[in-house]
Amino acid sequence: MYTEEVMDHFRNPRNVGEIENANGVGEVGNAQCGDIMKIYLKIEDDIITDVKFLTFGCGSAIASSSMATELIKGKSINVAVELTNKAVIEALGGLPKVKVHCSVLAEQAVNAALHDYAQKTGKKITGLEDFDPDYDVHEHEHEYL
Amino acid sequence: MYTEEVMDHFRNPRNVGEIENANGVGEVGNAQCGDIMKIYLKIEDDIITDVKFLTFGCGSAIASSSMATELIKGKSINVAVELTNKAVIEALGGLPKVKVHCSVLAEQAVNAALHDYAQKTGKKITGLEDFDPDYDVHEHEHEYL
Amino acid sequence: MERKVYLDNAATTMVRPEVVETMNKYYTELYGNPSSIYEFGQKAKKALGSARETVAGIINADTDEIYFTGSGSEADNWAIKGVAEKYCSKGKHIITSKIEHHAILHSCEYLEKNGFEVTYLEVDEYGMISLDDLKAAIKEETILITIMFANNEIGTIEPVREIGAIAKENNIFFHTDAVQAFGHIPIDVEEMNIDLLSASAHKINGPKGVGMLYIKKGIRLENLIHGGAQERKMRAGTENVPGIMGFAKAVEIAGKTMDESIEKMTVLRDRFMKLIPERIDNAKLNGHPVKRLPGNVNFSFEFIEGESLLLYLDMDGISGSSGSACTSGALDPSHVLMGIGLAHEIAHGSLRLSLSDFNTEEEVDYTVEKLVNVVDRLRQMSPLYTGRRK
Amino acid sequence: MERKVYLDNAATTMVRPEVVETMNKYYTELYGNPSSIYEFGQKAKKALGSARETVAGIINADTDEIYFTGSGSEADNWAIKGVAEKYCSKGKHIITSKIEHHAILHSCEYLEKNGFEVTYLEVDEYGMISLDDLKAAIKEETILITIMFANNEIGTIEPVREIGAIAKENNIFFHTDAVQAFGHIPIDVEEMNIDLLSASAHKINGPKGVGMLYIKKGIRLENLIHGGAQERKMRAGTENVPGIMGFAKAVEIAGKTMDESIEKMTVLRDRFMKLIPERIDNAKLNGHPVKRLPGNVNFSFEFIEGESLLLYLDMDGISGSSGSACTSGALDPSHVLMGIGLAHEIAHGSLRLSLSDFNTEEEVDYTVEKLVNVVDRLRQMSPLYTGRRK
Ligand SMILES: Cc1ncc(COP(=O)(O)O)c(C=O)c1O
Ligand SMILES: Cc1ncc(COP(=O)(O)O)c(C=O)c1O
Repeated sequence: MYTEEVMDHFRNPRNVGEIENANGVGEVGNAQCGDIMKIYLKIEDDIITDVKFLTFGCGSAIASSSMATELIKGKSINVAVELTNKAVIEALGGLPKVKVHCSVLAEQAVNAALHDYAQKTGKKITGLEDFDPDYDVHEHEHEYL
Repeated sequence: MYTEEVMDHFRNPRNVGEIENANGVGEVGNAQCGDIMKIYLKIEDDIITDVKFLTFGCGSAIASSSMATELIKGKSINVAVELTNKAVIEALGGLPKVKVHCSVLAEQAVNAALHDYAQKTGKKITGLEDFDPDYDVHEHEHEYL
Repeated sequence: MERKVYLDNAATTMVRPEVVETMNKYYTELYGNPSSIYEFGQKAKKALGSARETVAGIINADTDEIYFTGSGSEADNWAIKGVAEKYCSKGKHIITSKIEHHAILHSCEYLEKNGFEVTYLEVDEYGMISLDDLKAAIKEETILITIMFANNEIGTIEPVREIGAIAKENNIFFHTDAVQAFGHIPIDVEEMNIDLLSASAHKINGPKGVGMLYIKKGIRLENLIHGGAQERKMRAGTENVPGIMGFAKAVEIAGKTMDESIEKMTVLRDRFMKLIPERIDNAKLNGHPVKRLPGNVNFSFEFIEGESLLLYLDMDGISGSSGSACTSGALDPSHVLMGIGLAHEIAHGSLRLSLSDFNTEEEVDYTVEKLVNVVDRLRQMSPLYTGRRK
Repeated sequence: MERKVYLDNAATTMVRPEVVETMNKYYTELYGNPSSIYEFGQKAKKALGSARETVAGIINADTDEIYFTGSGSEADNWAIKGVAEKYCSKGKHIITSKIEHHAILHSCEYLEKNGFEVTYLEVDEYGMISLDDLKAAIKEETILITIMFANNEIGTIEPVREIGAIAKENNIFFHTDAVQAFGHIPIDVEEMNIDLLSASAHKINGPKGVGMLYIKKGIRLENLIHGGAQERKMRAGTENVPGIMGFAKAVEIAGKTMDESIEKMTVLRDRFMKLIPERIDNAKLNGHPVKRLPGNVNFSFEFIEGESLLLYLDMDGISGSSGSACTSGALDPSHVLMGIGLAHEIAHGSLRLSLSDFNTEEEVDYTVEKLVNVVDRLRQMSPLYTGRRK
């Protein structure tokens, strides 16, 4: 069902946990639908120096969280904001169709954390203009297939 | 499907053939329905001294003919006329439901031959009053089940 | 992964070696067509007759009340649609429950599209239907009550005998999907007033692709599969003689070992049901504590999701199952867990472990040990977890 | 009875040892449920995928156009009823032939009871439909043409490619019951414009109880069996993985050996077709002399009846089949023999010998030898016989 990369990130998820003094935190999804992702960012000089996640969800939700955090760790916020669900899927070597929404959730979680950081610091991050913190991927699932 | 007795009479049918100077011959059934029985009787002093048959039909038709001829051979015509399809079935150790009509045909064939004898000789055989040479068992199959 | 602990016997089972041996004989030696008149075919026909007798015996039915099918689902579809088509002039109302297998529910929905009315009875927190609800649902037009014997997810055993009595009293046919109960616990169609009963071979260590429908004498169903004269003209298709013989062998063994097997599995099940809540906080048993299949264990673990749970257990060689939506590609968790009133997030974290009598106490202990770790690991990862983080 | 010459391969076949071996692996080792997410289930799922590929390959279909069923009959029923239900708003007329298998004919009759109109095309003395008749039968309301690929009794191969072209031209679905042709002779659904095709594993040395329906992409059928999400939600029921793997193995071997097998069987068939009329008077070949299945031999012997013929042959260890009413408990001989215009009494005396590539020339000669004796013996017993009595 899952690729080796997915299983690797599921088996040994990178960056699990909380960051106590995170300056950007985003949470998306809901328990009703079976997946919630929460991402913690530590940003210094526009660079993501640390990132952690907590995820309630299926194997691909955990793997997507893990992969997304790896993809943005050490990157500048302008690069991180460009992270797409497609990039997550690619890095994971693919996801089953019915699991594509997990990668979207990961993209959303990163954006939510960046949005939180932007709000807290008053910074503007290009690419977040359309960000809707209440957007529910589960209602739009087919769009990403 | 068939009992040992049926198979025995099918494998080694008794009394197969024609009797050249038969004084009673009866034929019942029709090729369309898949079975015809023809019985030849040699009757002397009201005793069936010889009997032979020819049958076109399935295994149980052949076995029924064979058994019927065995059952009347050496008997008086008054005994022979009493032969029922049930007696044939019993002697054969049973017949499958869908094959019961074969035993009826055998009974009919014996009666037809006796009827022929009676007509030729002007004798009256008690029990043959209702005999209908054109009766078609296939149309009445269910009655004998 | 060295170890293998198979705890998904409610999904499907290993075929017993004796059953395989039986089938192999019919694959390569006695492969004749039972409808053929040569001896070779007649041998197969005779074998079929004895298989029918064995299968009938275990539910106290008559031999000619057993019709072999290609699956439990086919039997369910046939029973429901077959009754509906033949008796629709009597009425077009069917009563079932909310927690039936999809083979029942989707057949009912199909009939709804075709002008039938279906009442889906609610169940209580244990998954039990209410007999009063059932009585209240009966109308003049009700032609069929179909309630499962035992639930496949939570193991709850429905009050079948009482349902049968109510159906009889009201002159309504009673079908029960006994796919999970058949061969596992005692069933008596006579005593329980069951008119139609579905079963499936692969749930009792028999082959996949073989099922049966018991149809009480006197009930006429429209065929689901029309064609040849097999199964007394009721179910067409060259008889799957090897599969049916394998089914019968599995039934024979199930019958002989039932008491012993119930005892053994109940001990293992109860060990799970004792150890899990002892070792894991916020673990909720699903299904009835007592009126449940001897082989069924079902727990919900708060704060975590079922698929991850299954995958981590799989890494320890343990095969289980979950009612989580994520395992099925659906949006909602299983209708059964919803039906007993679980909140979505709780339902997502459910785990079914289903036993066979090949399982051992040692496997139970191993599984509990691993489960404790896995649940903890996932909770540590979960944003919902309210316990102590390490 | 020492010797065994099996010549009823059109009824069912011996399962190849390689096929049994394949199945056994899935019975006792890889018995996991393909719908389960643990590795053990995923292995079964992957296996299913490869089976689908193999089966698709032999008819030049796409992998996801193959749906496994529990028999050829189920596939036939599903195709016909499934199209009828989904497309009835387009029209309620179906065209078929008089010599289809009962799985087709009785499904059509069922639809007739439910408001459909069915045209049953006549066939010529060889069992061939007329393309002109077909064209003339097409109406505005025609939604489906279902004509068999090859006939099971007399082996005649219908002009499938031409039927496909006509169906396509008229925008009508074309289903073909290929149970007798599949795996035996080349089929290309693409080239032949076949929209739906039924097949059955046990006719090609695979297991009984497994069939398949090819459904061209884009065609939607109503389910015949509702329930779980198996077979892309189109056919419910836990997948019969061992059976399907066995089917695929049989297809694989059939594909590899097809040319060779056709050549070999054609030689044996033609030997029968040459020797029988040479040695036996009043023997009439049924079916087409050339456009026939390589494994099908069918003769009528005047003055005798089929069941007796079969039973005597059986005593010599030879298994054949007959279209006689007496073998089926019916009153009329087979509708196929009637359909090609045989008189009742001739039809009663028919014999089908159907080959597999396990048969040998020596078996053919042995069979002819015995047949000569048996026919003579029965004729000597027959009141209809016009030849010389001994
Ligand atoms: C032409 C044809 N169609 C359909 C079937 C039915 O196949 P099955 O027996 O697998 O249901 C058969 C064989 O019995 C057949 O020969
Ligand atoms: C309660 C119940 N009914 C029906 C079925 C369907 O049985 P099968 O998979 O044999 O079609 C199952 C199992 O899948 C089941 O558990």
